[in-house]
Amino acid sequence: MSPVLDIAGLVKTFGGLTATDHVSLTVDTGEIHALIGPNGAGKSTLINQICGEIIPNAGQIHLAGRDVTRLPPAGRVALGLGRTFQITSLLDDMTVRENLGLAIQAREGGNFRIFDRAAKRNEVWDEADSVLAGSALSARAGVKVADLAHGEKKQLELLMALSQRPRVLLLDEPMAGLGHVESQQMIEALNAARGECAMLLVEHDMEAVFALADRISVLVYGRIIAAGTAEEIRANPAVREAYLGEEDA
Amino acid sequence: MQRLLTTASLLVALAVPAYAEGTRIGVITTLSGPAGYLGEQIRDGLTLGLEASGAAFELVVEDDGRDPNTGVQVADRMLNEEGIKLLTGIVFSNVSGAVVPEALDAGAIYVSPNAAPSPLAGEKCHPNYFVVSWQNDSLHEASGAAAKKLGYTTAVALAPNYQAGKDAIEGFKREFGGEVTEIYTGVEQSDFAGEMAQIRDKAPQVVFQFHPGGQGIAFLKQYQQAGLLGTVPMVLSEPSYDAVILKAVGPAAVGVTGTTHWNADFDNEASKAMVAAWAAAHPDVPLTTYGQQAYDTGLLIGSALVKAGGDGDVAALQAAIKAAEFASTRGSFAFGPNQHPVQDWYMTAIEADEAGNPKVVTKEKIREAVGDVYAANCKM
Amino acid sequence: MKRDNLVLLAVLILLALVPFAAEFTGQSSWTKLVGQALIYGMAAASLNFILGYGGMVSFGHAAFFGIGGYVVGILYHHFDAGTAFLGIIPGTDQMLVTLPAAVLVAGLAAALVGALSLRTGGVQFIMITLAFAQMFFFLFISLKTYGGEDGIMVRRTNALPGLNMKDKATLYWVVLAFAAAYYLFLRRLVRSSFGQIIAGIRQNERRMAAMGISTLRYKLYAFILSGMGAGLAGALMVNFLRFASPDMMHWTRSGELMVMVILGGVGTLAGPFIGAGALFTLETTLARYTEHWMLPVGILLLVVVLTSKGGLMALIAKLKGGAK
Amino acid sequence: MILLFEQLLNGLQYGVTLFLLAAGLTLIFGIMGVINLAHGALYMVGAFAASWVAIQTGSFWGGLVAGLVASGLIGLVVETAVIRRLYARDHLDQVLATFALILIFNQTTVLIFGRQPLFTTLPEIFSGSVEIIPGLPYPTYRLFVIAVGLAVALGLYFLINKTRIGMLVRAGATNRQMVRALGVNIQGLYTAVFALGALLAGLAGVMASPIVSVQVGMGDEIILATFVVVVIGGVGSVKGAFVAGIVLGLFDTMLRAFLPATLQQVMPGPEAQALGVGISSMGIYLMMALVLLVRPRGLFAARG
Repeated sequence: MSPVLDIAGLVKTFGGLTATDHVSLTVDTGEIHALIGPNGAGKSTLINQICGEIIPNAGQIHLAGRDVTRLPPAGRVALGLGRTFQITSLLDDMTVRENLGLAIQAREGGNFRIFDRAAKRNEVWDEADSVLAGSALSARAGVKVADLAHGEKKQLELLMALSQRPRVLLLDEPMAGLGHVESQQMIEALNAARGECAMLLVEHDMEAVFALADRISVLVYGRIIAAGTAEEIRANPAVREAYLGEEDA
Repeated sequence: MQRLLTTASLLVALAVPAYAEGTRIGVITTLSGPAGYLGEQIRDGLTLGLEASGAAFELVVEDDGRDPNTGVQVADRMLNEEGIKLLTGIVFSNVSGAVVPEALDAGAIYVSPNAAPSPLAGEKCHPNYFVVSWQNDSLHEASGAAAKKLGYTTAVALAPNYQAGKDAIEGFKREFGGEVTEIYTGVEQSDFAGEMAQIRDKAPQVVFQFHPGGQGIAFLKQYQQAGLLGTVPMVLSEPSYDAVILKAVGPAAVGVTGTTHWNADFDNEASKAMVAAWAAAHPDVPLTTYGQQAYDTGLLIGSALVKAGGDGDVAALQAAIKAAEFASTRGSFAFGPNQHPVQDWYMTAIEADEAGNPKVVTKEKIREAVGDVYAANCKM
Repeated sequence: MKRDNLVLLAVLILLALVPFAAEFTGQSSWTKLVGQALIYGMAAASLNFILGYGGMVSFGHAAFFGIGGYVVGILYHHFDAGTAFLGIIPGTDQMLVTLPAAVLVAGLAAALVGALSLRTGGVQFIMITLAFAQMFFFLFISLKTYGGEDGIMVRRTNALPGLNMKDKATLYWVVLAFAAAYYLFLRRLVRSSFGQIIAGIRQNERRMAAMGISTLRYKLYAFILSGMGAGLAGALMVNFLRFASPDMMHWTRSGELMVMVILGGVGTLAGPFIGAGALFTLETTLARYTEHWMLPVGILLLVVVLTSKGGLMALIAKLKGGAK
Repeated sequence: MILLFEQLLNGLQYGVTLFLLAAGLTLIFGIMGVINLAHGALYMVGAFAASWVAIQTGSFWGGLVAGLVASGLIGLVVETAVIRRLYARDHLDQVLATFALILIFNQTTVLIFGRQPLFTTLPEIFSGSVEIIPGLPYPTYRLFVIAVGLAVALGLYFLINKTRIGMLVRAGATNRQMVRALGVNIQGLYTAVFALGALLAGLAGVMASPIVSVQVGMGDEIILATFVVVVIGGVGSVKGAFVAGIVLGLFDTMLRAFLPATLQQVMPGPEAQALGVGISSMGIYLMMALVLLVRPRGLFAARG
């Protein structure tokens, strides 16, 4: 089975600084692949290259078999790439329901229609309501996003990303800033979504990584220094030295 | 501070009509912005001219902000609400292009103290539309004639890159006949150093330039600063050396030749009376040709009001204006077939007075009884 | 929703009665005043669509207003002279032709400007739109055939079959009909699928891109729609005033449109119309009393912007809230 | 050749004037995030104050001092009364408020000085010309303007790169939050920067007053070119303002001087002239459009 996301030899430099240095990794269908690494390892730069916000200097990105290296962000989304943001990025003036509805509308198309009523697109709103009903946000549908708690925003972002029905979902630190209970909720939600799409999980929270990941890659100073299952990574001396050792300290 | 007080009192004077019984005359003019002094001259010239005519009148003055929309709005109110039958005052062609048709369609009369766009002089002329000032082309033809008369054969002509500027250079060339290098300047340009360098490079026998208002001030100053004033003679049409410009540039204008339809030293009764009246009413403000044109407009309107007994009968008033029976400050004055003036043009020299400041001295008449080139297209 | 429509209907009826009220009270210039304010309101509302709903602060919107106006002026000029534009397109004085033409040409111009400007954002976008407007301004100033800076006269208002357009009240009602239609169109537009996407882009462009929206295309489309609206307003203005001049696209005019939007209330449907009416009435009224009207206008604007957020619409909402 | 050299000097002189205006504007922009349309009004204030005092006292130098004092003081007042309240507002509110300020400044100037342009003259020692190279007499006053502009540039360079205030200014242009975090009296810094910007605009006005017409609205014409300089140079960058100011000054002057004649060689006479001037008028805007297409944040954008 070919990987749904295939990154090969990605290089990105800023001035003299090499942020990603010949990074290669794959995400298989249905897999959760975690990417860990200390701050400044180049994780965000990598995510942004996969999304298309940054164009790499060298290397290729294949999404579901298509070369998307030079495709703009929206084009990659159309091919099945979804993402969440490290710092939650939502439409603050709108309610939870409206955010989710807009995400569904964006997927459904017909977005250049200027004479219809967005509020009367039943297929959109029925789906939004059913998704919300089955989520932790069921009681918060009418709340403005600006008034949500941090954990709720993270939840909403995940719902919106999933509503795109992506083949592969990039999760940029979904646990960041969450308390213990919220983290557990998030892990549950991600586990539940496991069947829907493959995921590339960038995360600092080791508990979550070990709980979720099928495979783990370790990024340090722009290079992948190790890759393997949770056990292999735990046992890898190079990782312990370069990364886990620091984390323990 | 003193200025503040005069302005304040002026406001009060405007608010309280002085001749409540007289015919109401609408004055739409430009009082705000850099060109505000032109409107000021026109308003004050009209007032003095009408007073001198002995007619009973009341001026309703309003600022158009050099904006056609505002002008039309004001005109509409004056014509339809306040029942004014006689409008005047507009400084700029773009405002008159919008306002004049409005007035004519309402059956009113418009008498222009300044702006005279060419379409209204030619095919679109109208019995109720009069111009007391001059048509653009004839203005600059006079400068061409003057340059020719002074014996020059090569010239550099400069004007801003808009319609009036192009007309100016065309007019100059028509009468000059010699070899002319044309230089167009930017519409809002205020530094002409580049043009000065080009003039020095071309080394013509004479320079003609048309830059009214602030641009003219900047041009003359920089001409002197570039050391060209004493080297290359300059010929100007009247808007480029009005009294306000001369006051602002000072000695930098001395030695320049001008052409005009009127000058403060004209030896006729009307002109002398006007100069005296102006000096009494506005001692701080020099009288420009704008003021003079407006004064003549005032005299003309006044004479017609007296003759027709007010504006009750617009046709009679129109006929009285058309007859133009008034003693103009420019000596001879008559309307051509398109109701634009047929008049004489003079060459003047700008000399230094005792204090070294510029003083305009009339030299000779260079063109006699000329109308404008558009009159032929007017079928009334 | 129902109540909104009732209020709208009431306002429309009141506006439709303006010519009668003006005649009756002897203040007949009201018709023209309100008419001009309505047209400016349309132009401001078109700007508000990209500025308030789309978050694109265009400082060159008067260019499209002017271009729309010039289309009417130029077509009339050729109609009057019996010639053809560029030797191909004959002139006309039929409003049913001139208005769509104006909308189309303004839309094309907006497509050009938008395609080049929308790559930038923030201050750079403000300045680059201003720059393009200046270029159009200088272009029209140097067009000798069409009057240059003196502008171009349209001796007769465009004809509309079955109507006597010489009649001031008729012309006013035509303008009112267009303004009302445009208002309803905008109301529809901001509530449409497209309008929602645009609102999303204003709040968070990155998020919309992550949803698969190619934001640039949507912004460009919005920019073009907005330019077309301004073109329509400009075309109506030239019909209303029977005159087009480069003043229509001067940068201060763009500033004035922005002032109307902000004064009325950014991102509200009625705000631009209220702002246009307020500013226009204020200027004309003050100009009657003093030549120095700019001073009180300036002070008033300053006070409004310093003491209130959200313009007159916010004030109205506050008053309504207080009355409850 | 001589003509080219002379035009280069003219361009340089226009360039430093633009720099004087743009330096303050770009700092106000970069540090406080305020779009100040009324910056040109301070240019007008400088010119009017200088000319009026020069007329009363007969001394250009007295006028210079008066112009600087007046623009600096009025800058302080404007900052305290208006601009201060705009820091937290969005660009729209700033545009509206400073647009209102322009109206207020212009009309107040009319009330105080009247509508007629003021008379100004050159200072005695700079009233002549010097022959820089044989066959080219160049007005000494314009050389003086160039010298003043370059001196200010040098002074600003030292102020910004070698002093503590300069360090704060640089930090503020890159990251506003950081300066706040440093515990600096940020309000004091803002006020000082605004006053400095006003002073520089006033200086530009004083310098220009003997050359151009000192009249109401004179600031409105030059403010657009100044904004173009700021945007091309990159918001917040004084270095950018300097480079862009000089480049734009030269570019504009060169276009005006040589484009029409060049076009005339390929097209019939008058139309080529008109077209050339038309394009020259648009020149700086075209340049800005091009620069922004390649570098959407300008040449030396301070903020990343």
